[in-house]
Amino acid sequence: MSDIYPALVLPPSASSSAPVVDFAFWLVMIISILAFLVVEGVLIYFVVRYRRRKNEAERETPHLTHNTTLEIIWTIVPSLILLVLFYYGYVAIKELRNFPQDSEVIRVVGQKWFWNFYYPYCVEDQASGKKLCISGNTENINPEKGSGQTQLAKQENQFLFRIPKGRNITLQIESQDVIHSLYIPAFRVKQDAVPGLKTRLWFQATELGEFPIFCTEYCGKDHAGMAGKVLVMEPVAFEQWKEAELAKLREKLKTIGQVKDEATLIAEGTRLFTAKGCNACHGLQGNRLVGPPLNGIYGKQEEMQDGSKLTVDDAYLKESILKPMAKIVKGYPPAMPPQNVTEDEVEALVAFLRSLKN
Amino acid sequence: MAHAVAEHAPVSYLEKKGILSWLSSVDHKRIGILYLITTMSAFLVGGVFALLMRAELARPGMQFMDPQTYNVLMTLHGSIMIFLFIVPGIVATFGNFVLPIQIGARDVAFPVLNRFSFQVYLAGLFIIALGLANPADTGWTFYPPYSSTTDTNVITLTLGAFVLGFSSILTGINFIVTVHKMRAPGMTWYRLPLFVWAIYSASLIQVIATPVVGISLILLVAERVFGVGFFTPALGGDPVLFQHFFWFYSHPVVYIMILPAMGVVSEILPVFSRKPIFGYKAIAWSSVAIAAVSFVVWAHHLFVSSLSTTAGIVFSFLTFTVAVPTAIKVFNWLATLYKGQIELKTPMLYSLAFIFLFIIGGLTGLPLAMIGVDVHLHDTYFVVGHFHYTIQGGTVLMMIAALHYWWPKITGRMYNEKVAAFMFWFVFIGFNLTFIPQFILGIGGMPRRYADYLPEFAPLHLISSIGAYTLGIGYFVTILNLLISLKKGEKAPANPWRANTLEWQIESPPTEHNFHEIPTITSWPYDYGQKEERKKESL
Amino acid sequence: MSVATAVKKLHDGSKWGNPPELVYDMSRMGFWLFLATELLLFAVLFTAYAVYYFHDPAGFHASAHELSVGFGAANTIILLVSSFTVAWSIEAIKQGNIRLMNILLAFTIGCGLVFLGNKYFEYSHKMHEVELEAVALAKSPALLKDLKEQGKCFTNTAGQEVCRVIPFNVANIGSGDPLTKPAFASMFFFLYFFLTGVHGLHIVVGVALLSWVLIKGLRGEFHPGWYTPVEVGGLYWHLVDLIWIYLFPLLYLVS
Amino acid sequence: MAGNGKSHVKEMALTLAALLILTVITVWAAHVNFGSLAINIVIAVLIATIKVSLVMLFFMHLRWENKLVVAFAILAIPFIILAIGAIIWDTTIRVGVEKVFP
Repeated sequence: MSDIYPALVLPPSASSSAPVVDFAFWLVMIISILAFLVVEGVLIYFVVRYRRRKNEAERETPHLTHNTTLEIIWTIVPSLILLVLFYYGYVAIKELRNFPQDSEVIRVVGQKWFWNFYYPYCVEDQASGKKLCISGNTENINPEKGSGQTQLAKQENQFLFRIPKGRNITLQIESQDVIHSLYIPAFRVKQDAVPGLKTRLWFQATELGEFPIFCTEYCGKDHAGMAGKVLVMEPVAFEQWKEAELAKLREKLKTIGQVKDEATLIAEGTRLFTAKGCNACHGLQGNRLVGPPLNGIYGKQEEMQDGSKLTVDDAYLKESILKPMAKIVKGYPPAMPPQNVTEDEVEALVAFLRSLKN
Repeated sequence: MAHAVAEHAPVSYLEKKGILSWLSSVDHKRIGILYLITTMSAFLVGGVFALLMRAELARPGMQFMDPQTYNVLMTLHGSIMIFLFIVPGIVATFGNFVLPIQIGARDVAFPVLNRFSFQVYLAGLFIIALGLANPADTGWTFYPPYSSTTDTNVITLTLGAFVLGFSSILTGINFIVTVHKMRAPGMTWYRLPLFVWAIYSASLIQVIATPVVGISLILLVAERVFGVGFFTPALGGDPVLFQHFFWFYSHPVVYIMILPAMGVVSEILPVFSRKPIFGYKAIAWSSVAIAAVSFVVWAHHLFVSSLSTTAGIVFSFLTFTVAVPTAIKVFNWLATLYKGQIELKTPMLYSLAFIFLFIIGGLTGLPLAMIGVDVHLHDTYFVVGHFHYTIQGGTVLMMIAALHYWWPKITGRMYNEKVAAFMFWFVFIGFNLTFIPQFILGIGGMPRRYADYLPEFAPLHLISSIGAYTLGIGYFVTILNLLISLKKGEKAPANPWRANTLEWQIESPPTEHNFHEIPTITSWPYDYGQKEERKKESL
Repeated sequence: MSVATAVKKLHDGSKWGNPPELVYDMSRMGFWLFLATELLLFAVLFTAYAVYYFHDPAGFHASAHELSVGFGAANTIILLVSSFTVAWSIEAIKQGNIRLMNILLAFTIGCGLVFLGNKYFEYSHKMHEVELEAVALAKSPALLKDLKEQGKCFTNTAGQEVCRVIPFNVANIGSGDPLTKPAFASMFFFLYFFLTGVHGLHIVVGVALLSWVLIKGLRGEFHPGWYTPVEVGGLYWHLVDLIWIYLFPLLYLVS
Repeated sequence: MAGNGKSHVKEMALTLAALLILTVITVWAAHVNFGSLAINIVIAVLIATIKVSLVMLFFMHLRWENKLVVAFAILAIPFIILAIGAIIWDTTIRVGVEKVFP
């Protein structure tokens, strides 16, 4: 399967429920097209047949006002067809919402404007009780104005949401800020991510390949860029990838708690700055976006909304990431949601901010 | 009912000049014209926004606007078209102008209230205009928590919509009472023109549904101003509750838009096919049925927003019930054409196009009503296409048809038939070119409200944009043609279409109090195509 | 219409060419339709009340504890009595008793003002810190966390966990972050203020409407042949009564 | 006009008395536990509905009104029941949705 499909008909049918949905879809399409042909045919025929031709004299038309039999027929026949359609819509939703017992649950958290995926595959350090799990997130693929880029260009290096073929997967969907909606056309599934609620959907992929993921609930500026790709793998390949990732995490687990050198921290922070979407609201070239620019922020005097002044230091930066509403810089809206980051990640981010020169 | 009308020489209602004489007038015809001017201006502004969006979407990648600009345009296009143009659309313009005359009244039941409705409408327009300094970017649906956290002027837009809703309620009350109490002697319910039935049904929806959205929008404002967590989960709120409230109004509201359009079709078809309307009672009561059923289908907008599956299935079923009265109407219109003598004048062309497009709009509603299929199609371009086929192909086209049909009555001038008929084809072809590709895009999985899209969708988007500009030219020249006729058009006779409804039995343009003497009605208005003596017999 | 003042031109609502009987009929119909919209408007708020009540009954009970049943009952009686007097005033004008109508209308307006005065005392009390059971805030986790960090929560002598909190904080209106600085302490208090606030607004409009009717009444514009404004004003006043009849048990008595 | 007819002051005074008595009953009922929270609320709402009907019938003259006005007066009621009923129904039975927050 190529990742570009001709957008003419339904996307490739790549999940076990897709055929059920597709059957209902094609049923309604065929009935609709037949109804369309018949009704529009009658309309066009009447218009052509009974139009007043040039120089035609006025003629007396039949005084037809109603016909009860006809009225009853064209009330009942559509009603019966509609009942059938309702039934197949019901069959399809039963398939889509019939959650299997034996499925792997992957947590998906939507946030402006990317998706975070948290797999249930973890490594744990018995001694310290620390735990790391496989996770990843898509990146905003909205191109800049006038960049000449398209979304495809930015999609090349995207994170891939990897899943094994033929296994039941349940996605538990949450949102960190506003309502999003997770949509995988190839699987015919869609579910809103509502803040404050855990919603879910399930699928069993039946085709290998990459398929797009979209956000379909309008969520602000880069709504269109909140997309990603799901990669369906052979179960064996998936297990290999999983083991490799877990091995990496085991390595990382060892370094937790150790004092890291500044360079590693800065490198990690640089990555996180884009990966966590900080760049959506904070510029690095002194440019004002939703929030203040962050270059040269460290050590600077800032005036707060309540008029007090403070010098930006580690503690302030840390607080501003974890509890953004505590102190708001004067002239900016209190718009930043608390960030979903670990202690280590905060440390890396602060190190990165420290490193930024004016 | 003929009571205390001053004795003076009959003068056209257009006689008095000056803006003040218009704004202070309580004449339903003048108020109708004021609505016509404002709603059509809103239509042009909203249309320009749509064209800007289509220009950006013609190619993938961001060409000449950033995503935020696109989102603002998308919001303004939706809000202006919905709240300022299409809801007051036919109801407030032609409802005001035509309805009282059609039932043989000198004015609506509460003329001062009618003027007040328009003033409230102007106030709403003004409030929305105030917000344009930092226009909202929420989409016209205002879903929280996005709308309660975004840094744009959501408050002005929602308050504007609230005020406009108030105007809509007052207009609705006025029409309902007018239809009940101001009918001329002999004008029984089954002798009412079908346009009146349609407006009456739409007014019922206006009265019942509008307060619901009004208070929900105020709750949203409260959320922003007072910082309550009504729809904020961290404070115990439920964002989906807003969607319930919002669609409790905003689904019925599409029937406020489409029912009057159906009423206009039911008027124009018999006149231009010279045949009685077929199935009068079925059409009349299906309007009321649609109004009633429209209230029990709202949750189909929530199929994927964590609505319980059981509720979803029930609402899916209820949604299908709307299709029945709608289908009945279409079949009756077709039967009206049968063995008629169809004159393809501009209003008739638009009406036939309405039937053609509305069938597509209706049929594409079916997969959206099927809950399992809607999961795939929800919030894609398929929905955009479906909505525009019913509301633009339906209401806007009938608004244009009504303009042409009643233009001689309103202005006393005939428009240029050749230009109008020629531009019709621009509109018709442009319309299909714009929205047929959107169905295909939607089926292919293209989400709506996207400033940018994946390259595989590009060819269809390009076709859609070309169609949009064709459509734009069509509408623009059509309206220009009408405006030119104000100066250059021939004087219109009282009844250029040889129609039977009451508004054609008085002068063009009508006099200030419509009738010199209130007529006594002895038959329904649809006895077309019969010899005069036969007509008298059939009474 | 054998009324003594017939020498002057009588007001009869026929300004726009409709006979007074028709205006009377149409006004009642139109106004009942308007009342239907008002009922639906409140229905939305009651729906919200019900949804959040089932979401968090314990919180609602704990919060409702802070309201004074005495004030609520007093206001109920005031509204019921005023509803009676305004209905009586319509009967009075039907019998041509203009003086009695004016007195009753003035009394009704007075009741409305007393009601508003009561509400003012109630509101101002809720704008100061009260001890609220922590369970009332459980569904606002962000707020509860914040209060705990500020050391405002403790266990009282009865062994309940309580927090010192302002149910409606005027200072926070339009400022700051809705998550950590809400103007309302709990969903119940938001609904309480919003419902009684919208209702209070209707009382204000009702008082204004009845005052306008009273002025017309004092000018002698009404007589048994024309009293449509009194009738309409009365209907509006009954509406605020209708709403309050539901508000009273739902807000004051759920504890 | 409908005026000059019989005076209804006596009926209205009785209505007021009934309303005041029902208010006392409401307050009393609030202190009695009828089994569960939901039942208590339903009883309170029922009493309120009786009071509202009295106000509408007598104070608002619906008892003496023509059919059309009565029809408009009760027009809103089915829609109110629909809105309240359906929305509560959905929010209480949402399946497969859990709260993230406590």
